[in-house]
Amino acid sequence: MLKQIRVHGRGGQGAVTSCELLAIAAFKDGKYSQSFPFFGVARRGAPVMAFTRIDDKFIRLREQVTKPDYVMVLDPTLIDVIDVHEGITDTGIIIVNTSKSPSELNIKTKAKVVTVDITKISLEIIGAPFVNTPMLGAFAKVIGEVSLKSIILAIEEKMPEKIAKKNIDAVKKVFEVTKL
Amino acid sequence: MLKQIRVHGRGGQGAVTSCELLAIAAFKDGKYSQSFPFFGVARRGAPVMAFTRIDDKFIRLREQVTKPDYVMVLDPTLIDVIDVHEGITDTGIIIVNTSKSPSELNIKTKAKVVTVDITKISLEIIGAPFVNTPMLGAFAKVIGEVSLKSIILAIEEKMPEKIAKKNIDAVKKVFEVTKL
Amino acid sequence: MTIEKHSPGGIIKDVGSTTSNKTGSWRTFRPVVDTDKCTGCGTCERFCPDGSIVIDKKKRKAEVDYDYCKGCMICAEVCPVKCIKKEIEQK
Amino acid sequence: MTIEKHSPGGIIKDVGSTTSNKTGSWRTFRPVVDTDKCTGCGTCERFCPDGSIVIDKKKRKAEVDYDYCKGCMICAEVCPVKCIKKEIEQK
Amino acid sequence: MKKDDLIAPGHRTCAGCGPAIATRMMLRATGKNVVLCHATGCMEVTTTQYPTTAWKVPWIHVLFENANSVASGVREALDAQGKEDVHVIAFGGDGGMADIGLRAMSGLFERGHNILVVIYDNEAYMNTGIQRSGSTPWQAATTTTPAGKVSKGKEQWKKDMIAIAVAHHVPYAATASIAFPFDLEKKIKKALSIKGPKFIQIHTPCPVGWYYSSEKTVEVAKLAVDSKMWALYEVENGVKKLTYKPKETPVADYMKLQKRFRHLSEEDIKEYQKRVDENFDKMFDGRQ
Amino acid sequence: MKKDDLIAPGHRTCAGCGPAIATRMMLRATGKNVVLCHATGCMEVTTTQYPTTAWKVPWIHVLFENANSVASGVREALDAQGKEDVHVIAFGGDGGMADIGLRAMSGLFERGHNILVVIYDNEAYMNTGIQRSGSTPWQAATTTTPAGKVSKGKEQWKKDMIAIAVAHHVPYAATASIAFPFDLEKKIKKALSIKGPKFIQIHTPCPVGWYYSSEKTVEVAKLAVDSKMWALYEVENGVKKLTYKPKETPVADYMKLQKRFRHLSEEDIKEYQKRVDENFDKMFDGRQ
Amino acid sequence: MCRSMSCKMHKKRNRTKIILKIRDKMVKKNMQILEGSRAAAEAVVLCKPALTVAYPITPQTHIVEDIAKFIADGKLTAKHIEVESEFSAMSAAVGGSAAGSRVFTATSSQGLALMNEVLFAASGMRLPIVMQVVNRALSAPINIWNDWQDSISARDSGWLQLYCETAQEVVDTTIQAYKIAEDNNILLPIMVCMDGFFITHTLEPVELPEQKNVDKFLPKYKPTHVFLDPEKPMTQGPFAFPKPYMEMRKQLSDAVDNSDKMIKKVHDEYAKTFGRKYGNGLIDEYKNKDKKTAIITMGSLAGTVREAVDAKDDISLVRIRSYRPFPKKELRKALKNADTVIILEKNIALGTGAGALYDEVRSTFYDEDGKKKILGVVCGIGGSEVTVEDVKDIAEISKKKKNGDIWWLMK
Amino acid sequence: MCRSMSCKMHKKRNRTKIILKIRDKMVKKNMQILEGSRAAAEAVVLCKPALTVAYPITPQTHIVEDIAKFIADGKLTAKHIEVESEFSAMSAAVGGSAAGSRVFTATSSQGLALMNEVLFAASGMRLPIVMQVVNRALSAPINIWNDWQDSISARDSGWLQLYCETAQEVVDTTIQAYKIAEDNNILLPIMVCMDGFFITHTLEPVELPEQKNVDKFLPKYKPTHVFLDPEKPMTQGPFAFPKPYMEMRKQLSDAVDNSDKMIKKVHDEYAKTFGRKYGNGLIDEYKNKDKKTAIITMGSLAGTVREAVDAKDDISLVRIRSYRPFPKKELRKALKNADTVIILEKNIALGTGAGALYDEVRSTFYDEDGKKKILGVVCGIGGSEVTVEDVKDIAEISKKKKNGDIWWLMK
Ligand SMILES: Cc1ncc(C[n+]2csc(CCOP(=O)(O)OP(=O)(O)O)c2C)c(N)n1
Ligand SMILES: Cc1ncc(C[n+]2csc(CCOP(=O)(O)OP(=O)(O)O)c2C)c(N)n1
Ligand code: SF4
Ligand code: SF4
Ligand code: SF4
Ligand code: SF4
Ligand code: SF4
Ligand code: SF4
Ligand SMILES: [Mg+2]
Ligand SMILES: [Mg+2]
Repeated sequence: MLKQIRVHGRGGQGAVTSCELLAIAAFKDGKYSQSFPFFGVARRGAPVMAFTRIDDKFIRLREQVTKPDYVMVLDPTLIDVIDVHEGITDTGIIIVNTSKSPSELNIKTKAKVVTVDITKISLEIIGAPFVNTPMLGAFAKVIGEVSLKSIILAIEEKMPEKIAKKNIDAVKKVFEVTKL
Repeated sequence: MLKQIRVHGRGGQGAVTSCELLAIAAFKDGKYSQSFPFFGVARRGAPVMAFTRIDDKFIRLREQVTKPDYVMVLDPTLIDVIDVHEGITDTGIIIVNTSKSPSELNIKTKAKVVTVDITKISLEIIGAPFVNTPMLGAFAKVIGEVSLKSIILAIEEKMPEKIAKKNIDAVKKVFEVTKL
Repeated sequence: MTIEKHSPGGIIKDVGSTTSNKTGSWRTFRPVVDTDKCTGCGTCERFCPDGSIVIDKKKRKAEVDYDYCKGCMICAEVCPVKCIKKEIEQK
Repeated sequence: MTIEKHSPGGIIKDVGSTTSNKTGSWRTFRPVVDTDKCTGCGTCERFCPDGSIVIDKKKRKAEVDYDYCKGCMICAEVCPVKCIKKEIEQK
Repeated sequence: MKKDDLIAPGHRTCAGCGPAIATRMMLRATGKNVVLCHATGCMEVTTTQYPTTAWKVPWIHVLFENANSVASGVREALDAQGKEDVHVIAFGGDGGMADIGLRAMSGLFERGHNILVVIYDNEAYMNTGIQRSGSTPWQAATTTTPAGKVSKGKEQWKKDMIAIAVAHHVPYAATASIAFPFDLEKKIKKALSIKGPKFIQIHTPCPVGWYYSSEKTVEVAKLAVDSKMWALYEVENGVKKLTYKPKETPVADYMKLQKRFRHLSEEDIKEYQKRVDENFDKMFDGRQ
Repeated sequence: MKKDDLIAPGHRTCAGCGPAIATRMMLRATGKNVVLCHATGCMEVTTTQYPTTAWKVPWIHVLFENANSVASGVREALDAQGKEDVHVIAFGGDGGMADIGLRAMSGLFERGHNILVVIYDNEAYMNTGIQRSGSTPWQAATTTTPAGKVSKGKEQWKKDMIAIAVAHHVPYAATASIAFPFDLEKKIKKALSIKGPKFIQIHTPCPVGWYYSSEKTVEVAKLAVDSKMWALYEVENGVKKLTYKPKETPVADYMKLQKRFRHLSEEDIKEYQKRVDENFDKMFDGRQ
Repeated sequence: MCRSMSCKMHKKRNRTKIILKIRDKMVKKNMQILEGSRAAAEAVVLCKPALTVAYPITPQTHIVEDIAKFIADGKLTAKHIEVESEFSAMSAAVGGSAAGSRVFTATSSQGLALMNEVLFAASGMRLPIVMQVVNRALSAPINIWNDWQDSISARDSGWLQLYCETAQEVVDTTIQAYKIAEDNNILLPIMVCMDGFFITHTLEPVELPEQKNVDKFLPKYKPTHVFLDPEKPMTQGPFAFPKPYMEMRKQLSDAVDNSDKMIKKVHDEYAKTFGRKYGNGLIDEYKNKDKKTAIITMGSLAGTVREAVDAKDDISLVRIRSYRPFPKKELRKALKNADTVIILEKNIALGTGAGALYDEVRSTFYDEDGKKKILGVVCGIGGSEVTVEDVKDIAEISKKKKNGDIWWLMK
Repeated sequence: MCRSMSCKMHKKRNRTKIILKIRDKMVKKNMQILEGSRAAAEAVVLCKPALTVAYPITPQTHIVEDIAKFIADGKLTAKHIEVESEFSAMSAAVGGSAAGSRVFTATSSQGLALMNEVLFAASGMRLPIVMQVVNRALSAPINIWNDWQDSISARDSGWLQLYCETAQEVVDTTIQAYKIAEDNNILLPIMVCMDGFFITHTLEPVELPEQKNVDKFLPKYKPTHVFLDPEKPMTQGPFAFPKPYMEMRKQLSDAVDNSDKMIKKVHDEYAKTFGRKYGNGLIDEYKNKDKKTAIITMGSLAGTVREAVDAKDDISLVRIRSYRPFPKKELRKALKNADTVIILEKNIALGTGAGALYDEVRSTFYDEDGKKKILGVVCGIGGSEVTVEDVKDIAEISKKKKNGDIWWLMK
């Protein structure tokens, strides 16, 4: 069945890469997938979005995702700036990179909100606050549409070895610590 | 009735001006007229043509003159190069600037051929071999579609005074000496 | 569906109207002026790409306009007395 | 009405084919070389815009190709021994 | 909020944008009595997203390559209306002005319109994502001159626009840098005081395209000047004059801040230093 | 009929055409191993009227303004085919090359293609009937810069294309004249021996556009050089060198042959002489 | 045709003839024989643009040379820019118009093709620029003669396009064009199209309206819309997101479509003031009552068709004067009774098998009752002549053709 | 719709589904998830051009950046020119092609508009250049998003235009394009059009054919026509007088019109070799048997329409793949049974009241028996979204519309 994912980040934070890796991983899981950025003109620092669709058959839809099943938020400061939950299905899940707990976040939605402090993990393992890839560990854990194995494969395929390794470690760690 | 005139010359010899003056003169005579060059790309020295049409009503035709009633040839050397009589009506008239007599010219046509040594007159009166305007004197004389008076008016209108004067003198002289 | 009536050719008469776009939200770092140290020299003001610093003429102190400051931290770098601190933006 | 079949894009394979266009007919003046005086120096050949002078290598004399000579009379002007005469073209 | 700036905040340039700094400085020098004709590029796209605009001076953008000819039309129209006192500036990036817009600029110079041409030079096509321009320095990596197995970044030396302007015998041409605001503003003012076509090229580092972190913009700009990668000078009626004597810091200091040069080896940089020195010496061979 | 010329007679240039002389001289120097990329203009229109062509070397015309970029494509394609030895020449009039074609030429120079750019300079748009070009000399009358009640011919000085080429730091740039065939051919050969972009501008009087009688073409060309209206020099790697020392004949001698200058008074010509002298001195200020 | 001198029809015709002759005389008084280009340039002088911009190209050159001369002689007081390319010509025109001046430019063929990108910008920016377009074929191969490919291929650009039959119409249309373009409900650029050589290089009788009457008809330009002015700063030419972009395109599209009314209105007004009219301003019919075969064409070719119509009882002419906006409504009305419609056009919409008008005309009649035979003839390409005989032949040939047939007039 | 599991139809469908699933698995094996731009660039590598030329413009940039990178990394051995403008891009492509090399370039929007004059020259000179055109709206106002105005407005240029629905189709069509273009009976340049962002910036599954198979399908380029070569001098791009000019235009026109057969042939051959096809190569029908309402569209919007067709029993899709040549014959056949035809198009033929396809489609059916209701919808201008819901709505709305109605999908 068609699943739609939206990722919020800031220009330069790699939201597009999150979505791309997710699409590649889903494909490796034997599904069809698609990924694209919000077609904007945002400069570094400005809020941006990217999307992934996953389905059993070739995806012909090309409209923006307005009713996501899942949302990932790479930067918690965005929550005050935009409605990250906009259009999400009631049964949806929102994963936020933050040290806060879901209840501390002011997200008005019936969807489930999950938080995990990915920045901390990234700083520890990667040595820099690159959260876009590690975030996928949380996705694999709480949403499961895409397997951890495939995510790791996708990362290996797309990144230079050294960087891949650190990112995979971070993904694994995030997978480990994230809980519904 | 529609009358069509073709003038042959060489690039730089002013065939276009002949036709223009003729059209202006005819208009002054109370007729409608039109004049245009052969739409070519000829460089100085190359054979060129220009046309005039004269009629009682506004001329809507814009095709080239292929069946002229009258032809004027500014440069006798052209006769060996092109068929100056091409398409001329059997009752037509061809005026050639040359010192030769019509019979000496090798023009195969039923039309009447008239010759007059305009170059000589021009050299005498204008002081240069400008024959395009003086040629109109011959036209007025043997063809008469356009009055000498109007030709003179047209020249006065279009040329700086000094040059006009000499040209008018030449036109008159040519008018005088030309005969059918 | 109603079409908004735009001025022909899309002319914008409301000049300087990007102020409706609060780029302060882009900030990940926050420049904080230590007003004690600040000499009001205006260097930071001069170099700020976003026109987000005003020198209070009376107090002779720099003031950051957080509505627009994008947190590039150029001001901190250029301040001759190094009185602008880089903080992580918290909201 | 039959349409001629042109090579696609109007490519001309027959190079140098303007020779079919005898520009000699444009001439009002005719350069005539005084072969007695001509030294065969080749100056006229060099400056002729129309490549209408050949220096006969054996005779060491300039020869005008009247098929193409347009009668500009540059050759006459540049000839160091002034051995080219300007005549009025008569046909 | 700043009230006296002629460009409002809220525009969408990246944090730390060099061209944005240049624009503010330029407008400080021009005052209000000016019409700006702007080429497509970063500064244009980020400042006017309908229905908002950052500009407080009359401003027009038509296309990428024609700011100079639009300015020519504006200039003559204003003159026809008796508004000779209004300044007209053709403004754009290195791509829009020095590459695709060069014919139009040359035409403007040749015709001698009373226009100031200003290039903000961030040394690549930034608006479209960091592609090479003629103004990109030798061996800098861009997305279209990537450092790869068989290549080392851009193969050609930076296009010498000031020389090209001078070759048009404009009465005034100058370089400037955002790191030297007084010099910059003085040059703009001086240019505007001269009648005829004049030219100023401002070096404006771009954190995103040159890959350095945003707070370094002014430092990078200053190092460019001090390392002689970018000389500050002016040419008035053909007479060249350095307006700042560089400190001659090694180009390596400048380069190491920016990832666009990181593929260069020590060896490469040594060679680079040599060429920069030679180039500078040739430009200012005692005939300032 | 001449068999060894690489341009055949029978083409349709006017009698006494300067550009036609330049073309013959140029081809004598290039030899057969060349591809010519020609801009629209007199020499193009008169030499190729389908189905005939005067050319005996591979020759292409595309448009008016793009001979330089067509040449860029031809060059790289030939190189890709391993034909590095074939010369590529971008050829055209002052209008097609120095005005409307300038962006393309600048691009060619900047990218550094191994191409020789040759302008035949007849100082106006002749093919369309003698309109002003950037290359038209100061105060010359053309149909678009007529001498009239409120005007005295072209207002601007002649565009300095060699300076513009040199500003692009091409390895070789030179001027030439049809009155100096050996100098001309030597420069073409020299240029072709150098790898990279090079530039030659040939002064080619036009009897029709300059209004003098056809046999004077070479004389007019020579007077231009001797009166310093057109200096013969070359710039190799930035070093300027006069290749012919002008006789310093008065510009009046040059001008009086041509009707395009006939509206100028004695006074005007005196002023003209002054500017020409100054200009020459500035160009060759002992640093040849 | 009736030859009897007592025939009523005949008498009426004769009377009309006489009346026409008298009117003719009166009209002729103010006429002069002018080259089409000169007439075009004189019209520009009458319109008093503050800025003229040009780049030469055959066969437009005489127009801009004349203008340069007029300015040099002080006959026209305008700033004049001799640009270095047509791209800059149109760009400078855009700049001048945006700065609040009345501007003029002219081009042809390659020049128009080169301006292409700027054309779209000019209309998108809603600038009332008037440009005389001298129609000429497009390269390659290079050819300097007349066909309509240049302006036809710019038909999407948002410029109004009016095609003229005579030098006189060029004069009248140029003056009308400014009035149409500058109307605050229109604010669109206009091309005044004329056939290269056939119009530009032909001397024919033209009446130039008097300056004072033109001044009344087309007052001094005082834009009431916003323009570049330091007193009232504004931003022009912004970046637009999908929603406002599409809305502005819709506004533009509506402005172009609805300009037909203004074209007619200005045309009528002009007719009242100056006594000359061209059909209803959008289309121009000739002997088009009860004729079963109608010929649609544009430009100076219409003159040739008129001759053929006079010579042949069974055909009529419907000349399209306003090609953009395309006069679908008018065509439907004018061709209600036609059985056969022949489209004579000097352009090719490559890849559709026909000229551009062909599909547009056929679409126009798609949902009309009753089937017409609509035929397309591609003719006059690259300066090929179309003679009166040709037109008569085409009319004959059309009888044997079946609906939809297209052929080329090749000679 | 039948829901019974024993229904024969259903069984058959299920069987097909299973077969499809198996085929699907096999196909998917060689697939990868690629950005559309990357896929486009990979296709170029497979075609082995000797010369690539480019100038960046959003949203084409990723393609040329990828190519630059491939060359820098030695993956593609080609000369690459980073020109200073699109005018030069196309000019250099013309030069390279005329010199006998296979060339590639890509552009979008303003870039295509800027090349305009050269486009006509390239086709007139009969040069088999392949260009990927990333469709984007045209200024003014400036807008970087997708619509088709850029390539639609170049429809007269003599270039073949193939519009792609997916990244996969871009790959396949690019390879086909060279084969079509270089055929000695065609020798025409081709635009491979793809929707900006929707295709270029979307990652989706793509199968890249193997190099060795492509090499077989599209052998190394060895032009057998004449090209610039000092060994065999020739003249290219001469001046032509009316008669030969018109004849060459006719030849060009015929070549464009007749290229439909070659497009189909190459498409079929490709299908045989690589197992993928797109309708018959000219048009691509979806569930278009016995449907009374058909939607005509192009490009990636077809995907959206497919979704709507699946959701709504009463509509079908006819996608135009080859817009130039325009497939009149195919459309007539495919829409024989349609009562209503809705044209969804992302462009405006300003001054006709509709998009460009509208008049062309209506003209196509002008002389068919039986009246269809043909409606025009202008949508997706400047990146405005067209959703599945929108398409369904349009189908509903169409029922209430009368023949010839045109409306804009504004939101
Ligand atoms: C004719 C045309 N080609 C390409 C583009 C795409 N484009 C827009 S801005 C730009 C680059 C601008 O570079 P530059 O002028 O240096 O300004 P910057 O973005 O670096 O500030 C490009 C290539 C365009 N708008 N128009
Ligand atoms: C885009 C474009 N604009 C204008 C023209 C018309 N045109 C053809 S040749 C020419 C002038 C050529 O001048 P130049 O390059 O100096 O060569 P010349 O004719 O003087 O030899 C012009 C304006 C054209 N062909 N294309
Ligand atoms: S630069 Fe530093 S000292 Fe100067 S005004 Fe700014 S904060 Fe104060
Ligand atoms: S951080 Fe940057 S944007 Fe903010 S005030 Fe400082 S200089 Fe300005
Ligand atoms: S220039 Fe004179 S001497 Fe020399 S070859 Fe010619 S004719 Fe003979
Ligand atoms: S007259 Fe002119 S064309 Fe004839 S040979 Fe002499 S130089 Fe050549
Ligand atoms: S990319 Fe560079 S030039 Fe463009 S807005 Fe960002 S910082 Fe400024
Ligand atoms: S006009 Fe001048 S340049 Fe052109 S062919 Fe004639 S003489 Fe030669
Ligand atoms: Mg830049
Ligand atoms: Mg010239």
